[in-house]
Amino acid sequence: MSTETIPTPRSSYAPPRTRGVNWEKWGWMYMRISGLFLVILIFGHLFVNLVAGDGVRAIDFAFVAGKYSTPFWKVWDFAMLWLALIHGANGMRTLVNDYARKPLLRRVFLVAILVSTILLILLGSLVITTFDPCPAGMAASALPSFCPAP
Amino acid sequence: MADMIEDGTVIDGVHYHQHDIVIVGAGGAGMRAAIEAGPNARTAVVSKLYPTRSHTGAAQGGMAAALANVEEDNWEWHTYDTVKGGDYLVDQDAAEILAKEAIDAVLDLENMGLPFNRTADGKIDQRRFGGHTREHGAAPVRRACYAADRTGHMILQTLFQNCVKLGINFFNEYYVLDMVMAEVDGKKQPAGVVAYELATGDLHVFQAKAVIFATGGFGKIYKTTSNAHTLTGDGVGIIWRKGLPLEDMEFYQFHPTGLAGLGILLSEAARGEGAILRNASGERFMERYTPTLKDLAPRDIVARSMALEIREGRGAGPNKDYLYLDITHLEPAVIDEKLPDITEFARTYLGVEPYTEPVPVLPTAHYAMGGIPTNTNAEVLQSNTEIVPGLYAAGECACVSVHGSNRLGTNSLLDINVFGKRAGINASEYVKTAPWVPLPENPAKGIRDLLDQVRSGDGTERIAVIRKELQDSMDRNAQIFRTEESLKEVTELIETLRARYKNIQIQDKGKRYNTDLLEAIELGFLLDLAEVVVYSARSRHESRGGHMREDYPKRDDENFLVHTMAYLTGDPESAEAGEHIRLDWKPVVITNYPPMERKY
Amino acid sequence: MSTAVLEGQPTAPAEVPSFTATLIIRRYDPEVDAEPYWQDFDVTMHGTDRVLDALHKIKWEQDGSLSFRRSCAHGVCGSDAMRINGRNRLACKTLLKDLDLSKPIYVEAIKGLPLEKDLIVDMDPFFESYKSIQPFLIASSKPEKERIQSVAQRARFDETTKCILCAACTSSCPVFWTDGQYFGPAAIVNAHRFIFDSRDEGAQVRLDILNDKEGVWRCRTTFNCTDACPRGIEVTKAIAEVKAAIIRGKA
Amino acid sequence: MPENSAGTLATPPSATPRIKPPRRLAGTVYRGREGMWSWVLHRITGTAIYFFLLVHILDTSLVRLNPGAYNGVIDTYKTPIMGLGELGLVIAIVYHALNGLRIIAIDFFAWGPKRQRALFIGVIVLWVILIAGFAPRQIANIILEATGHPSA
Ligand SMILES: Cc1cc2nc3c(=O)[nH]c(=O)nc-3n(C[C@H](O)[C@H](O)[C@H](O)COP(=O)(O)OP(=O)(O)OC[C@H]3O[C@@H](n4cnc5c(N)ncnc54)[C@H](O)[C@@H]3O)c2cc1C
Ligand code: HEM
Ligand code: SF4
Ligand code: F3S
Ligand code: FES
Repeated sequence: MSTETIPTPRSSYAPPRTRGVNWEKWGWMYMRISGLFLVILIFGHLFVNLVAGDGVRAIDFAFVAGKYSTPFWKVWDFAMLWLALIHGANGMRTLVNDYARKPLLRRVFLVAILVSTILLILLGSLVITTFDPCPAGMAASALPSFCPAP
Repeated sequence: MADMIEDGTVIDGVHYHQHDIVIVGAGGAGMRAAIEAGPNARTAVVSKLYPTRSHTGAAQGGMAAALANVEEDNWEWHTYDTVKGGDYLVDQDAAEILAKEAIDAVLDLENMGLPFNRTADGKIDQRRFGGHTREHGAAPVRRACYAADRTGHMILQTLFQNCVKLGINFFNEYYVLDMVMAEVDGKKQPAGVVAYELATGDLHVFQAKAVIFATGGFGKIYKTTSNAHTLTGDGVGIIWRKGLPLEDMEFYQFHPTGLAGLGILLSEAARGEGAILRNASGERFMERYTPTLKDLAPRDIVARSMALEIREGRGAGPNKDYLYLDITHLEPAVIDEKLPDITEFARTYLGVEPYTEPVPVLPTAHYAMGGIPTNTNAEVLQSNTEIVPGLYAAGECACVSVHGSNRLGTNSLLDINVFGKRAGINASEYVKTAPWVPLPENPAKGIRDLLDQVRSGDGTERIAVIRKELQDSMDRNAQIFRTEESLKEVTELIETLRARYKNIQIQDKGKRYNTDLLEAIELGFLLDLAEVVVYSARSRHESRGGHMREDYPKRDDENFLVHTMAYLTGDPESAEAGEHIRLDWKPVVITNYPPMERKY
Repeated sequence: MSTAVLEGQPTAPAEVPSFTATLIIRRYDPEVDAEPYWQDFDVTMHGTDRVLDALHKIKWEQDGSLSFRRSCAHGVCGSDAMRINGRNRLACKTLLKDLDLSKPIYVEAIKGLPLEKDLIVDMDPFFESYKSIQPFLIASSKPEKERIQSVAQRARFDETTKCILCAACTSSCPVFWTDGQYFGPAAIVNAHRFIFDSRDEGAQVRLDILNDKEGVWRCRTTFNCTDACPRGIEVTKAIAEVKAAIIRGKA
Repeated sequence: MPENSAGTLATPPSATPRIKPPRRLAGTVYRGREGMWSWVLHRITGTAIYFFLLVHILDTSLVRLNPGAYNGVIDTYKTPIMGLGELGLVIAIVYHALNGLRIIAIDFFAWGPKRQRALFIGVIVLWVILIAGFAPRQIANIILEATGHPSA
């Protein structure tokens, strides 16, 4: 054996665990609680939209407008929008944390998820709260039956 | 003189380290010592295995201590049982210490967090074990503290946990291959050890004021053994090669209940919980041999009785060559609670369902009663009376001697804790005042030469072949029953194997994780130790404890109530054992219990 | 009959029909190989032989450079966790007769820890993770005798005391494979062992540690750990109990 | 009984293998069991649903901005291809939802982890039943739509 020794094959231990806000516990709780609600919300949604009546064939503007004429479905969709988007976004965050190894890439993805989630929640909320079932300029045939004739 | 070389220096590829105390081996004894030494002195533990891989973890049944938690008991009875169990070859002063300090040893472990099984009122539960009795042999007593059937596992884990807590400095997968000795005032003293780093193939010299050996047993001189592949007696071998004596090497314990054909141990705890040994016709044969203790007689007696049953044709199976351990009469709930692991071994390895079928068993090589002689302070002896300053040994590699010619079950886990602790305390005391022993020039040279020689060897012999021949022959000739004839046969074989060992070739010439190389070195130790075992056995013309000479079937207190001390002298390379082994005798310390006939 | 009664072995294994097993082992020696590669070996084995016996046979009779860790050979020391036919096992606890021998047996190192040579990986990250959960009894009082603990309290954490730190679980966990930062099931199992020990006072400390980003919440209940554990520990259940303890704020 | 157990020593390799050899890759694919594959599916379905949801919110928003355009987009939902896609989406959601409930059971009930395999089988059975109920209807609707039903 000479003075020359092969470099130690033992890799040093991974860098210290990153600290920061502990999203994990609340995220974890949230996934489960929202999941429970989502089962009801989504299954109800799917049932009304795809199964009851004529299924997907029945969907059009008038169908939506008809649903939104009562606050019931507005609240329903509103809750579904928030719960599902945040649930999905948090889930995607987990995925990104798992698989995006490069810190920069990870950042980019996480920001993208965050921004798109906020935008979509705002957009969706706006649509639901300000929905006008009888917008001007639509052919009467495309409007729900309760709209006053234009 | 190289004298002192600063910690962290690398000279000529050899790394130098400096610690007050270096502990060789991270089993129960080594870590128990580290827990005492670590907080008091700069301590390093050098182990060829990750600490939790040590074979202490395989111990199952329990650890003896006269806590008297479940029935009346006291340390004096425990001492008596230990002395009698060891067939009066036990040093009685040491046995007293063992039994007395047992209680604190168990409580220490409990305080460190060991999860012992509990009694209904929340105290440490105790169970029966072979040879442990009340009132000097009147009836079995519940003395073994236990954690299901993984007591050793829990001891090893608990000690490791506490080492983590104390931040003990471990060097894992470093094989210590040599001890460096130097003369101080005309006396030989340890200056450190030389270790081989498995990961890189680098050599390390650990300079130390005190060295504690805790390298465990050497069961791999036998083929059928409960011992791990790594129990090759390196520590004992190193001491031997330094010309220091080895004590009572002929006494090797065969545990009655190894899984037939495999040697995997089924703890005596099974019999402690009521399991029964049966022969082919289902007879509870131990009633014939030891009417009082029956299946719970000491191991030497049970193993011998089993061998006789087989010899007399009452063995079971197609070749009538094994016996049964029967626990079918125990409640499955009890089995699951108290013996979960060993029942699983039977299921996994033999495909036998212990709830409903008896398990095929055979005696298996288990425990070395002999080893590095120490006094009760765990200081290593260089003669019958004189110690080597700064050198300590504890655990199975040491011989205090608390086990005499036959160890009682549960006394070894006790031994490693009591004497491991003593070694740690005494070494820390010693290094407070002791000066550094200067390192000789080029301390790693001897080992480097040896390694180079093995690595570059281009002989025709394979180590696996030599090892197998050794182990087969040891099983055949130096097992429970021995005769001059059988011992002579194995002596001659060892002689040729030693010669053939010089002509080996290994295939892995690399540096990283070269286990091929280390197996070759380990085989060297095995050959050395087997030779000492057989040589000592040939010279003891009596039968006592684990050493049963058919040609000398009686115990002979007149001539052999003495410890064997074997020394390496002359030319270690000489062929015949007699040319390089010198035997001497050391008196047995007897305090309260004069030798009597041993009846159970 | 000769003096040696227990002549060699119980002959039972010798009568067992022998059979040929093909092992395909993922080899790697960083000193010479750029990349790991697969190598085939044929060995003749017997009824009760284990994968470890086959590996030994290869090492001792065919290729001495094959490197792997082992010690106890009966599943109690945790040295030889490896991936056998795609699942983490202890080589010494996997009987050949339980494998499909009409096809080759694939043997490779466990995944997620740095590969050092052949079947050997660097265990240091694994033990670092173990150490970081403070795996020792934390108790302020030192009683004169033993601490009292009822049978039921003792039973509460019995299961997780069985761990032999073999890393079969942690290296089977898909979350651990992703970046190796997750504490991993083994560390959580060992935290569980103390969190639910009635004598221990450090539960909150450990729960805080495991409440970390890389702590229990990363577990996605894939049960690979539970399936892999050679000690039969219900690892996922232990993790679930730790999660619940964190949420309730106390063990 | 004794002979029987002696025989066990001599058991030849059993005919029914427990672990079959895997495919040979750079490293083999981990042969996880129900738990792992259920998670893989859960991940895949979750991601798929997420991306669908993004699009779905966007298109539904048209309802506010431009009802005409909304009807246009929705019409594409009624084409056979989108119809089948929608079927796939429902399959994914139903699996994700059922398995999500399984995960919740594992997390919050003491019996959960022990019964996870049974729960998984339950998830699969329920999944198949629900899809078997939904798929014919959806396919019928698609066919009707494709053959030019007047309701459009
Ligand atoms: C299956 C089995 C069951 C048992 N059951 C019981 C029981 O119920 N009760 C009881 O009292 N006793 C029992 N025993 C006996 C008892 O477990 C052992 O005697 C005892 O554990 C030995 O402990 P140790 O610390 O001396 O050695 P070990 O635990 O064997 O440790 C040896 C250490 O030395 C290290 N080492 C070895 N060589 C080197 C080297 N060259 N360089 C560096 N390090 C080295 C190893 O890495 C290891 O860490 C049992 C033994 C076995 C095998
Ligand atoms: C229908 C009811 C739903 C239930 C019961 C449910 C349940 C769950 C649960 C419990 C988890 C956590 C899994 C874990 O921690 O291992 C989860 C993860 C996830 N969910 Fe849902 N979910 C539902 C709907 C949705 C929807 C609508 C989306 C899409 C927007 C979605 C996307 C995700 C994603 C991306 C993950 C992360 C997957 C992972 O980390 O592996 N889920 N879901
Ligand atoms: S929990 Fe099981 S698999 Fe994991 S390290 Fe411990 S014994 Fe091994
Ligand atoms: S494998 Fe991993 S994801 Fe959880 S259940 Fe086990 S820790
Ligand atoms: S060799 Fe000890 S667990 Fe396999």
